[in-house]
Amino acid sequence: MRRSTVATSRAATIAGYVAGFLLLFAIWHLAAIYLVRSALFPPPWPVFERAWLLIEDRILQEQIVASMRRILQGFLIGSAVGVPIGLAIGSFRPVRMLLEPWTEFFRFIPAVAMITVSVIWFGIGEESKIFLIAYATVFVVIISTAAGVGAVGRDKIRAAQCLGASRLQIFALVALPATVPYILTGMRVAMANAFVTIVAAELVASNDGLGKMLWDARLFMQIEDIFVALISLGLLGFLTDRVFRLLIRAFAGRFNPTM
Amino acid sequence: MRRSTVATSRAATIAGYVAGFLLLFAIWHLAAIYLVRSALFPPPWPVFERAWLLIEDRILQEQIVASMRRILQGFLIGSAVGVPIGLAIGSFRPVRMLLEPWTEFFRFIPAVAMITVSVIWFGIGEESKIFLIAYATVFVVIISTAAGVGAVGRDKIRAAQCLGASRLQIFALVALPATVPYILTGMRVAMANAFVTIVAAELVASNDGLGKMLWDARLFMQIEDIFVALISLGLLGFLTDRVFRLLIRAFAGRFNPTM
Amino acid sequence: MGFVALEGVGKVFQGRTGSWEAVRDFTISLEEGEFFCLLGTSGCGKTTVLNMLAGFEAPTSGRILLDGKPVTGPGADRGVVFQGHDSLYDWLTALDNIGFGLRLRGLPRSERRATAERFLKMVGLTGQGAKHPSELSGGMKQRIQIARALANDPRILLMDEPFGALDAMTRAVLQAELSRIWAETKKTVLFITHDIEEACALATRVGVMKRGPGGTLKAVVPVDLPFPRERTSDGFMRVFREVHALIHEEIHGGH
Amino acid sequence: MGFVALEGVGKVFQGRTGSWEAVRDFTISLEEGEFFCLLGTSGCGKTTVLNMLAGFEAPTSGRILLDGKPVTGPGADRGVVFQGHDSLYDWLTALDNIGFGLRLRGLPRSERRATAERFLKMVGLTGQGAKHPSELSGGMKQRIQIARALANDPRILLMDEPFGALDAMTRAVLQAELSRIWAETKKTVLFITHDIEEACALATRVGVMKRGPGGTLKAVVPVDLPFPRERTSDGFMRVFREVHALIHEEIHGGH
Amino acid sequence: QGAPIRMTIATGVDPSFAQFYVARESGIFERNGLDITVNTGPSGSAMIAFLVGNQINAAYGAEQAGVSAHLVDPNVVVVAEGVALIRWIGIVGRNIANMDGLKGKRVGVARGTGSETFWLSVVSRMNLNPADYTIVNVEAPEMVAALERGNIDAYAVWEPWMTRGVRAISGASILTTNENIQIIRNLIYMNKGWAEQNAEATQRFMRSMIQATDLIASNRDQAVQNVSRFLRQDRALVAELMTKVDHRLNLTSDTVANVQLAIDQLRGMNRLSKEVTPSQVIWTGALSQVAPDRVRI
Ligand SMILES: Nc1ncnc2c1ncn2[C@@H]1O[C@H](COP(=O)(O)OP(=O)(O)OP(=O)(O)O)[C@@H](O)[C@H]1O
Ligand SMILES: Nc1ncnc2c1ncn2[C@@H]1O[C@H](COP(=O)(O)OP(=O)(O)OP(=O)(O)O)[C@@H](O)[C@H]1O
Ligand SMILES: [Mg+2]
Ligand SMILES: [Mg+2]
Repeated sequence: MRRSTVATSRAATIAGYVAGFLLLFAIWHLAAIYLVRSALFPPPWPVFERAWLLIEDRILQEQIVASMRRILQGFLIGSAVGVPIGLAIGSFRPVRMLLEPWTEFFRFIPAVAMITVSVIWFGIGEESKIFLIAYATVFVVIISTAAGVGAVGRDKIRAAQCLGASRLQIFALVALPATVPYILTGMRVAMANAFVTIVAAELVASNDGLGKMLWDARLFMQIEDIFVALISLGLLGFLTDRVFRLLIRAFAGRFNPTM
Repeated sequence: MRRSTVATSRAATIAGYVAGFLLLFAIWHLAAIYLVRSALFPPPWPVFERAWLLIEDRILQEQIVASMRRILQGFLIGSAVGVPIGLAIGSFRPVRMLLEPWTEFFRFIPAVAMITVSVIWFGIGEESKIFLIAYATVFVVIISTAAGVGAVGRDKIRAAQCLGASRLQIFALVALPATVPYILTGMRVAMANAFVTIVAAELVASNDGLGKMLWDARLFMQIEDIFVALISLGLLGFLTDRVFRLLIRAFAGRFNPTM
Repeated sequence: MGFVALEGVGKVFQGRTGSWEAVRDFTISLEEGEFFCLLGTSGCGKTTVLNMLAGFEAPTSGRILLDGKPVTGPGADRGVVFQGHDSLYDWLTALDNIGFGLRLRGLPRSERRATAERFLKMVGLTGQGAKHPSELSGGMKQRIQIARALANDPRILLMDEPFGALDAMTRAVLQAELSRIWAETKKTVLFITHDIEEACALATRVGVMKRGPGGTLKAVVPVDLPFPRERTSDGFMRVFREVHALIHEEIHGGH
Repeated sequence: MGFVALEGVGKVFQGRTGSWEAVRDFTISLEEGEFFCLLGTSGCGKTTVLNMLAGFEAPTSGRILLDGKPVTGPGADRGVVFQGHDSLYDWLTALDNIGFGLRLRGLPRSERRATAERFLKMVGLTGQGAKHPSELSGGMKQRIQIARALANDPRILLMDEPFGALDAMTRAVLQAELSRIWAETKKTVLFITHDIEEACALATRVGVMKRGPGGTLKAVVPVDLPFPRERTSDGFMRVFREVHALIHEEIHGGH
Repeated sequence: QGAPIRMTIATGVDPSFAQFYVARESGIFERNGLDITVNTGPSGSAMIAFLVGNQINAAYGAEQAGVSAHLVDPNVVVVAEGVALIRWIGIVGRNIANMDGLKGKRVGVARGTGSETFWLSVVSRMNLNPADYTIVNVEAPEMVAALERGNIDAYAVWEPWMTRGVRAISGASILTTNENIQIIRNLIYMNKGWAEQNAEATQRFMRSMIQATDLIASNRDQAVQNVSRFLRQDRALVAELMTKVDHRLNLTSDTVANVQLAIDQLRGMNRLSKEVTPSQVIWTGALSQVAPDRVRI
């Protein structure tokens, strides 16, 4: 319950992560050897071997770069669209009344079901994949941002009103900064959506990427490849999240994000 | 920016929703007729006709009941598991160090990629579908809950400590209630994940459900059916979210959730 | 009719646990340039009156006029010092908090800074402008709030126990400053306090409220003494005793 | 060595804007049953000292002993009344807030309720126990905090300007109550206030701090007067003047 | 020849679609003055839909998907038969000796795919009573998991799941393949409207397909190499899989019969929104322009 003392060194954190992952892999190993014993559930070692091979052939790197580019582009676009909409929904009642049916409707429609529509609009190139990822990102950011606006301290807004703030100024200078922690939490949650959706996005006419690798491996029952793709997604997500947190701490520390 | 006056009647809200949806369908109609004009993007009318037919034959209702049962079960299990884990991660540093690598790893691995694993563990029955939905729900709830714990006012925890609260009591009597708004926001976001994942879950050995309907329709290019399934998901999600909010207002109003 | 007029104002809160009549039939008229102090027991409805005049909450009965026009919402003409410190912006430094109103008006950075520094000095926090609210003590936060309201130069100042968390000396210094600013700029001031001496030293009139529920104005005592006031003078003592008696009566009438 | 001992305690904050030495070389020893009042200008480090004694923050130098054992964290033996109202639980009624400590100890609901009602009465809020903190006035919140700390019956009471937002009469009533409880239960009290009269009326010793940065204990004035104290007595006046002079000196030494 | 003509084609990822891969990897497209982007999806059939919006110019997939797409947009037509899948689909059972042993058991079928089509054919050809079997709808990758767990006793599936499943699960064996039941064909599709407007491109494309088919027949090693490079699969696996299929490029009465069968099966599943005939679905125009002798209807 005690807040971490700043003194707890970074080293301890990293040691904790390493321990956590080692434990994860140890449990996986034991599960695969003693518990599950399925031809479809390989132990970690062959998977690592396979990953190493793919890395040596520079195949894995290619897929990672292809997928990460799509994920980041979609994620950034989704966030850039979501934050102002969320702020507007949280701040202005007419906007909320008009837009909420839309957001609250579309956010329940899976990206995978939007593939066809996105191809019709954006073709089978990169655009449609990025659209799908942005689509999966935007609603989480909207809902978190709007919730954050609702949580802005009453007196903060009142004080701004008495200082002569226009609605727009309250929006930009009070609601936005006060909502930053919510926005960032929302973006962290949304980032997982972006990663999850890459698999659906690369179901469409894609010639590279981790999702594509996963689908191909499924088709050919290359169990090790499936797990290589899964673990790559998991680790990349983990790392992206860490980098995101570091950036937050470096640039938005004064907004007191609680992460 | 002004908080809604309680006086703003429910009727106005509903009118707003209806207007929002009508606008949505109007835009869809115009888009389908003038903008997109693709055989894969039908205007709303034939879709409604098809939906009516499916309702008359009681087919749509069956699929909805099947899917909703899975969604709700998975969602509730995921939330029930996620809240205590999130509280523990947010409250206890060792737990955070140990579990975070796990949650931050798995939350980036898409449910659709876990299908095979879930079948290995749970077979092809309902269990594996519910597992997938719970899986898609749990991480969002965890991350929101943990973020909420981090945001609990410092003095609230200090006061409890001085009143002699054990760690467990602070956890249950301070961190938990103070985190309720975050938990509920997390659950609302997670609910969308549950809806989105039903489509992946019903890719596994399923004989009914909206996801199944969607896959079949895709396979046979029954465009209207695809849209009926999509709109059903969207509307059901919207309604579930409204019911969830009403329940919150009725039972958890004193926790001041900001939604 | 005065510059500020509250006419039969009442406020009933609808809580989860039933309704509560916080203020009943509150009537007062303030001239422009008046310094009105409002006293009353804890929970009698002082903050509620201030909130309605500020435009934060609508009265459930009666009406509030400002310069003859009904109050419909908050505005830059009425600067507010809040009870409690939630109104400070955690993400801004003390200096930026003070200069926030000027920023809203689009003043250039350097001008903003100069004014903010001036008010920072006035509240005795020179050199601490770079701290964020979470790094300030309770009294320091309160002083930043006061500086923020003053820096914005409103026509009317609404202050809710602004000097409550301050030690006697800092308090005396700020009282003198406020009195000076008021005399120079002829602002209209509504000042809530629990300190009778403070009220008598600053006010042109002192209002005492009846205890709640249904708190209302019980009596208004004019303070016709020249500034700066000598706290040991006979006139001061007389007013002090009068106000003191009113409050004492109020408490013992109901306790 | 006393019951509570602070030995050369110092605290340096590492802020984003550099470090700030809030407290330097603070040494004091309190006997069991003592009522110690701490005075000082705003921002001199009073709350910081209290926080360290409560165990919320570790000193960066020196050590703090309680009954001979070093303080490592907060505990139920030290009840705290916080400056500000953030420590109240928004989701509980006033009554449940007061009874929170008892609930932690597993007392049955009826007993809890009876005790909470007793303390609610003590702070003059009978009948308002069903309100939530958001429905209370500033002074009412502060009183709930006091009642909560007292209801938990700690050995040591740490109070940070507990009567700051209260009107004179409510304040006097609570002062008398606190004094009575202290005399009956022989609690050890550390009491932060800005009101010299209040300090002289309640304390067995009054400590005055130097202004910051590096706030430290400047002088300790023993108050050897019988209870209840006559505020117009010669002894009281003498102590009052002594403390007043100390504080006055402190301010004008640096201003 | 001027600048190469740009085209986008799409299909699934298995060796049965070899012409697309070979034509690209061996430079046949280039030599014919085409600049082709080959897109792939999880199955050839899934990509046929993209012909509807002219997102792609040619696709390669199964008959049922083609007919379904034609129902939505009559411009989607078969231009040639590309491959006959000789021993591509089969039934794998666990601890079951032969087809008679399958009676009363649970059979995994991937509904709406070749797996289901095949099962329906098995039922009709072997005169089985559908009531004797419990059909469980499962996707291919999960069939193996389900068989392993004992959720099902057998499954109807295509390669490589047949071979791999038998290798992975002890006691599993192939009960029958499609060789003596029904030859499945994958067809090449184009958007007729587009093809007529872009006659030159269509001719070059059809010519490329013929050359690729010839290369597969004449130089098996190079074809295997091209396919394995495109699919990033090991050569042995590709070589083994390619023995189970027979690439060709023509339109014959077999093609017509298979399309008719697909139409009948769709009607049986209540998935035929309106009546069509094979002659509407098959368009001989593209192939007859470059190789009239290959059109034998
Ligand atoms: N939002 C609210 N909902 C319900 N009751 C409220 C609300 N705000 C205030 N009250 C009640 O109204 C009464 C007056 O409150 P107010 O804050 O105006 O008192 P005050 O005079 O400012 O007291 P203090 O000196 O303690 O700040 C109190 O009894 C309080 O409980
Ligand atoms: N978390 C912190 N980070 C940095 N500086 C701090 C922090 N907390 C307090 N300070 C600084 O330490 C000094 C002492 O603060 P403290 O709160 O102890 O004062 P105080 O004596 O209680 O004042 P007041 O009477 O106004 O409440 C102040 O200058 C303040 O800015
Ligand atoms: Mg008040
Ligand atoms: Mg303090």
